[in-house]
Amino acid sequence: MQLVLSEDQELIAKTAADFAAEHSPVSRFRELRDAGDPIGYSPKLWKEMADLGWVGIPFPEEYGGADLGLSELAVVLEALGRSLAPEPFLSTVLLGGQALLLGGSDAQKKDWLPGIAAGEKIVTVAYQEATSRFDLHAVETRAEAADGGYRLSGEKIQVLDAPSADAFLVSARISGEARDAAGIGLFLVPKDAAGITVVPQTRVDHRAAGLLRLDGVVVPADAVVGEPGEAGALLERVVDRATAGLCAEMLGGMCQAFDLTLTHLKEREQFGSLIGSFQALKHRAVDVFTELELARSTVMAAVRALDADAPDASSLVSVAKARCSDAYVLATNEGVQMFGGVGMTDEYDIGFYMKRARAAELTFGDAAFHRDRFARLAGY
Amino acid sequence: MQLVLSEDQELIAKTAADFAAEHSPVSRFRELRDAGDPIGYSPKLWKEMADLGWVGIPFPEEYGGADLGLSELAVVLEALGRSLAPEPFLSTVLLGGQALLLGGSDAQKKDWLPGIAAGEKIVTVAYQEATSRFDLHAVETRAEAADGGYRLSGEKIQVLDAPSADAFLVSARISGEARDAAGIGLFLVPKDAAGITVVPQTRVDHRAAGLLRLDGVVVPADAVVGEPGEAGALLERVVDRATAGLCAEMLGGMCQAFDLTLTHLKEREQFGSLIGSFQALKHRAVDVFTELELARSTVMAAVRALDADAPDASSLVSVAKARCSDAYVLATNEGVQMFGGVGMTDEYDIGFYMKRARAAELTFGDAAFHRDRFARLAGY
Amino acid sequence: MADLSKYRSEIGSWLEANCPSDLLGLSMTAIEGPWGGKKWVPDYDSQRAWLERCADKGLTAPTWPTEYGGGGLDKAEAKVLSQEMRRLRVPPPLIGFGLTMIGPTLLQFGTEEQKREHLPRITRGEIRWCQGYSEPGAGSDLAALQTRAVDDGDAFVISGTKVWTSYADKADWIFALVRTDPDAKKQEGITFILIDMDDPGVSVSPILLISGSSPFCETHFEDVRVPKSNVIAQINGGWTVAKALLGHERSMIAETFGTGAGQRRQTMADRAKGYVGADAEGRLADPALRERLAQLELDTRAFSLTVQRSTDAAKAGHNPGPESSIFKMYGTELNQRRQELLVSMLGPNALGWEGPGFEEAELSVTRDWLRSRGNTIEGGTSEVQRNIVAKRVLGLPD
Amino acid sequence: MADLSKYRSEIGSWLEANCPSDLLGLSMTAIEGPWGGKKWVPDYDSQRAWLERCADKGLTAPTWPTEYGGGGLDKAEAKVLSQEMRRLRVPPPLIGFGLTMIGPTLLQFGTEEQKREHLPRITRGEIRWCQGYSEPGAGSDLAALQTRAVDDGDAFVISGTKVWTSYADKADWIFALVRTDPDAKKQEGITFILIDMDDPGVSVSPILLISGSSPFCETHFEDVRVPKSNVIAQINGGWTVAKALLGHERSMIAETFGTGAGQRRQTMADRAKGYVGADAEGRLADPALRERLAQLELDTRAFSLTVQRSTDAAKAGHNPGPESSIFKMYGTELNQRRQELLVSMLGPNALGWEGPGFEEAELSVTRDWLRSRGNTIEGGTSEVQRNIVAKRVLGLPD
Repeated sequence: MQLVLSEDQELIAKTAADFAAEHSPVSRFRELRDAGDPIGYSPKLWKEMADLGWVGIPFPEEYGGADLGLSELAVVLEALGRSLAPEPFLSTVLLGGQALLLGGSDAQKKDWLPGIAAGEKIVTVAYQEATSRFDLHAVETRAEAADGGYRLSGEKIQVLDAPSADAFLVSARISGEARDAAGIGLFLVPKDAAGITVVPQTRVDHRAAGLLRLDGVVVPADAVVGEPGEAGALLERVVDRATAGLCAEMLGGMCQAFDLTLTHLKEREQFGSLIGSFQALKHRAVDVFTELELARSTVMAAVRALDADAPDASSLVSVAKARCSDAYVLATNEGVQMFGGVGMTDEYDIGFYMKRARAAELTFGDAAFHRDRFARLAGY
Repeated sequence: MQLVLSEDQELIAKTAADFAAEHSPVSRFRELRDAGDPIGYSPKLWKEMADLGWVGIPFPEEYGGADLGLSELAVVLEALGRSLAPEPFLSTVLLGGQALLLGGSDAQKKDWLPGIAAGEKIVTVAYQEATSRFDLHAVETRAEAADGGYRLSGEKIQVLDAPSADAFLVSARISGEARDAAGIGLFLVPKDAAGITVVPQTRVDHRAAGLLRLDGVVVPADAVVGEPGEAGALLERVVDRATAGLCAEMLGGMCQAFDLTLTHLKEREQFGSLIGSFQALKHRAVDVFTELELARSTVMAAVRALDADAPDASSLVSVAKARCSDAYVLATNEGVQMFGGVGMTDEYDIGFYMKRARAAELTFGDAAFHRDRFARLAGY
Repeated sequence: MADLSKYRSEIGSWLEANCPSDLLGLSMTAIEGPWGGKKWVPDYDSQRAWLERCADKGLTAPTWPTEYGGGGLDKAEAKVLSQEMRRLRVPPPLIGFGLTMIGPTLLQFGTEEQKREHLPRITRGEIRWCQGYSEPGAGSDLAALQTRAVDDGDAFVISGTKVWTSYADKADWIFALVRTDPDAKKQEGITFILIDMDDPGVSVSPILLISGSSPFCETHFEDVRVPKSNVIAQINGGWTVAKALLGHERSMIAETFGTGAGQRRQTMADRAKGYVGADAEGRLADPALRERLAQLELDTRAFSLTVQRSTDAAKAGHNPGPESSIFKMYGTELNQRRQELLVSMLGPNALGWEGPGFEEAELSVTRDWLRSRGNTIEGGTSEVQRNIVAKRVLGLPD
Repeated sequence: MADLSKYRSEIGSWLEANCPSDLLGLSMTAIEGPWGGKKWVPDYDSQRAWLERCADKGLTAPTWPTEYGGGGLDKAEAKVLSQEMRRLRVPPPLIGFGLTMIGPTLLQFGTEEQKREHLPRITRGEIRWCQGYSEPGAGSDLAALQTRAVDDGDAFVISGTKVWTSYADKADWIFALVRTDPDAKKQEGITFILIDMDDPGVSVSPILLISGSSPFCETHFEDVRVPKSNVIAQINGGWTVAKALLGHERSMIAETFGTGAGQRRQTMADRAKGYVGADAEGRLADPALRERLAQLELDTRAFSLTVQRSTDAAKAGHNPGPESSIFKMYGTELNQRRQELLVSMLGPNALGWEGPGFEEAELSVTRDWLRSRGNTIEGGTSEVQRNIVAKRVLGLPD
């Protein structure tokens, strides 16, 4: 595993940075938020990103993808994370797309992956419930056998990009108790299935999400992704990949928040001096910088380990998510504090990053959850 | 509960501070350490302290005591903790003396308390074993019924002031499993009992301690302190009191370590400026100061709650010990760092405080242990 | 002593007889309370009657002299009054910056005429006050203020902008610092002045915070003519007045966080169990969260014991100890940690901005967390606080 | 490529044929290793033979030119050599400041004569070197040094005291910074000079540390005559030499802590279980300790990945990235946390200073913890490191 960008990766990174600067400054995110549109991103820009090949990065060529890895996707996500671009990579490329790629039947892949890679279909995973916290196996939504297929009932919360999704991959319990790893199925449910209700939710970071209510939704047997009852393990694999991708996006966000703060420290005067000359602030800035450098290494290691199917990949994903969660929160807390009063106003961008940091921290497990998982994987 | 010193307490504090300055500067502790005497304190000075009435503070007048409380003892311990006076308050006044006072028969009290209060007898509690860590109920030393009395076998570690003790109060298991609260007895064993071996131990803080080996030591039935088998609860009460006393001593030590550091910050020049003018060091000094002020409040509250037999006394003891453990370590870590290279040399006193901080932290439970105990007492 | 117990029984009877029954037991925190002023819309009609009755008796400002609308009580009597109010669960008739900030300042620095003009209107809740100190670009460096006051005979003509003026959109008058001598050294040349916000040239725009609320405003002055008789103390002597007032503000903030802590404590553990469950022993199931909660509650306990120590020392007649210098800093940082822990406890349920899918109490956690980030900035940043403690308490060199 | 694999097989055979069998597999860390010098007493007799054989072949300093006793290898060959040594578990024949610090400095700054005099004796382990930089009272402010060197024709007469000279009591020569121009500005007027410690007027007294060991000394110079031919680079130009050398020292220290981390990892969890036990699931029974250990191991992992990232970038031909600036600071702070965690794991068993009642491994934990407190002071304090990163990497103003 080489922790250095290849020339190709450098090129992708540069293209993505240029694209973000031109088409997706933070002001665009602010406008989308102010507009209050539940879709929350620009389908047009999403299509452009797909045309640039980014949406298809981790999919095989036969489905219109570039057959590259998370290592390549990560540099795109980092660049977009810098300006809080809200396009649906997490929901569609990482969650929905990876679930279909890793667990889907040939027919399912043929039906959906080309549309995803082309930027034309949104497929998200509905895995979270009101009391599941970070436990992927805490599934109370029921899947009862019915007419050779299944009948699904329950409620999923904060389903990412639910308002724009063409289909949902819904985890539901076929058998077993509420927190058992076994007995969970993953079901492909098109958005127009009878008995589905999508209620848009407004989150603190203003990224699109929604409640998904399933009121006796009937799906055929071939709607199951992977083996029935064995989606527990599939979900873990998928969420590991999505977590690594989220970490790359977080890395971009925390670096941008730090850059904003550094600029402020070099421009803002107080008591006749630039505040960046105050030693206490300097040392704290160095501590933030240190955390960002460490975070970068862990993100690079996690995506490379996943690409290589390395045995310690899950452990490295936890290393990355624990660090990125803490580092992003630290960078934005320090950012707002060093900006002072104006950092508390909606007018300044630093607050967006603070909100995004917390939303990302609480997605796929916070730092404490991943420290515990890391220890468990290490046998203690 | 009034968190302010009474006039009498102010007077005791002043007397103790003056006495310590005159008779017990840190150089005395250094000399005792260099001499390598296993007794490790000055019996002559101990007698003087007794004559001043300090040793008898928490004992009733009928046993030669002053019938005052831990609140009064605390101000003496704080003053002596400032200069690391190694006299046996912890072992004899707090552990041994309190165990006899709270659990002893009239005969036991009459036999031992006057000698203790007069500074003539040393009685310590042997409660710790190789694998007991901080659990007072982790007792493997056995007490088997024999000849109407008991036969004791086992080994106790780091028995405070064991080399100078006239008697030991030994916890031993009469019945039950290794970590049961029930089934523990506390036995009064004179130092010359057959089958006893005392091996002096040298600890990092150079406070006197020793291994106590019991090889079939036979004691009569009236050697039991309190009810046989019910010493688990007695030990907890005694150790609560000893912990509060230790916290007072720690408070003195951390304040002195901070004063040494502050003086150094005001005198030492680097890069053409006093190092105390560097803002990063200033802010860290303020953080240490803050911890010391909070620690002082918790110590005052803990001793007053114990004196008043308040229902939340144990909880306040845990608040105080958790804080004092962390604060003393912080103050001395920062002290050595701010002293720089010379702080690492044996020649400077700050290192003594660093060692003492760690020894005190690991006596009667560290901060994590007391946080857990605090939570447990609060029902979560 | 005999007099005190007489006063206790008298005032107790009066409170019982006069407080409208629908107000009994209502908890009104400093934020939600009856601030008075021309624009005041009480939550309950009876609040207005209660205010009038108390004002008539001098109970809105119990220790102020009676000639200015106060109650003329001594400290001991005032303490009895507050004990009785607590005992009978009677809410305060009036709160606000008039009573806590500009009123005491006028008593200390005002002319007889100024006292007679403003104090009675404060005690009757007729005028609501706000504070005009900070400016855009000045931040922690208060003395760098730029709002100009140009001498024009019997008046000053004031131009400039104040930020972080709390509730300026609801206030009637503002007390402000303005620069009367642009050539003097920074802290000199500043004047403390009272401005009627109805005067031509005053305008107010609320500031939207990241938490979604707007407790603060920008207040603009465009050639506002203010008579010189509105200057408090000397022209160019405003810094002395401001410092006296600032010290007062910081201790108020510290008190708010210090005393607020105790009430929520039980709730935290129970709420945590609601979100992460309990183990077989009934303990909070997530041990990492449990330790974090224990650390927070332990620190909260240590902090309130320290506040108590300070109060007890004052009661015993000692001068304020060094411990009081850390209250603002530690209290606000503690509150931030409490809010962050609540967010961690709720997990994904703390991510709501609006319904549906989030309970009201959850949405409050999110907003309170965001709002709490300002605690270490407003009223003197934590950095400034540490500078002050390093210098004044620890005596460290500049 | 063909040449490399040829070199690999040749050197492999040579190592196998020549390394004394009783040395195979011996782990010799930088501290316990074969430092050479006149006072050297090897742990094994065969170490001396092994040193001689290697020195004859230029393997003690593989990349130095052959004319100075080096091996004349290029980087690729040197890497093959080190791989083969690791593979065959062959210990290093020689380590020390001669090879890592003064040798490279002489190669960069020395005259031809100086190189010929000193380098061969270094490669043969005949002379052990120590470093004389810090002085009592100078601390982090290295340039404030006071040791005087008075011009006396063809020599300087040196008087003063150096502190923190590592193992000066075991060294034969010292490279030192002395003040040759007392009137020049601080960093000017300093000269880098080599001194034979057998010269009259040199004396050494070890410093007892709080950990009980004495790795450092005070080295006193009393009118020591040192020929001017021992000056490296220019008179009054010593600061440039020193800075080049310091950078090198810091990266060495960082490497030591960075690479040491991995080896102990497994041991930490196992040791912890030994002291606090495991629960029914086999997990460390104390959840607070478990989380602390996880945080430490996670940070250790992140740190070694960062060291790897830096190395990989260098291998790929990139300039050193900003991440390398944090290695010394983070590595030493990480080591301190590791030592403190070990103390917490052991609990009361970590309180030993000497036996009886404490195991050897326990006593080491105590001493290592105390020793580790110096890590953030020596070789540039963490405070100085942060100042440097703030200025050079983040570009923050003075």
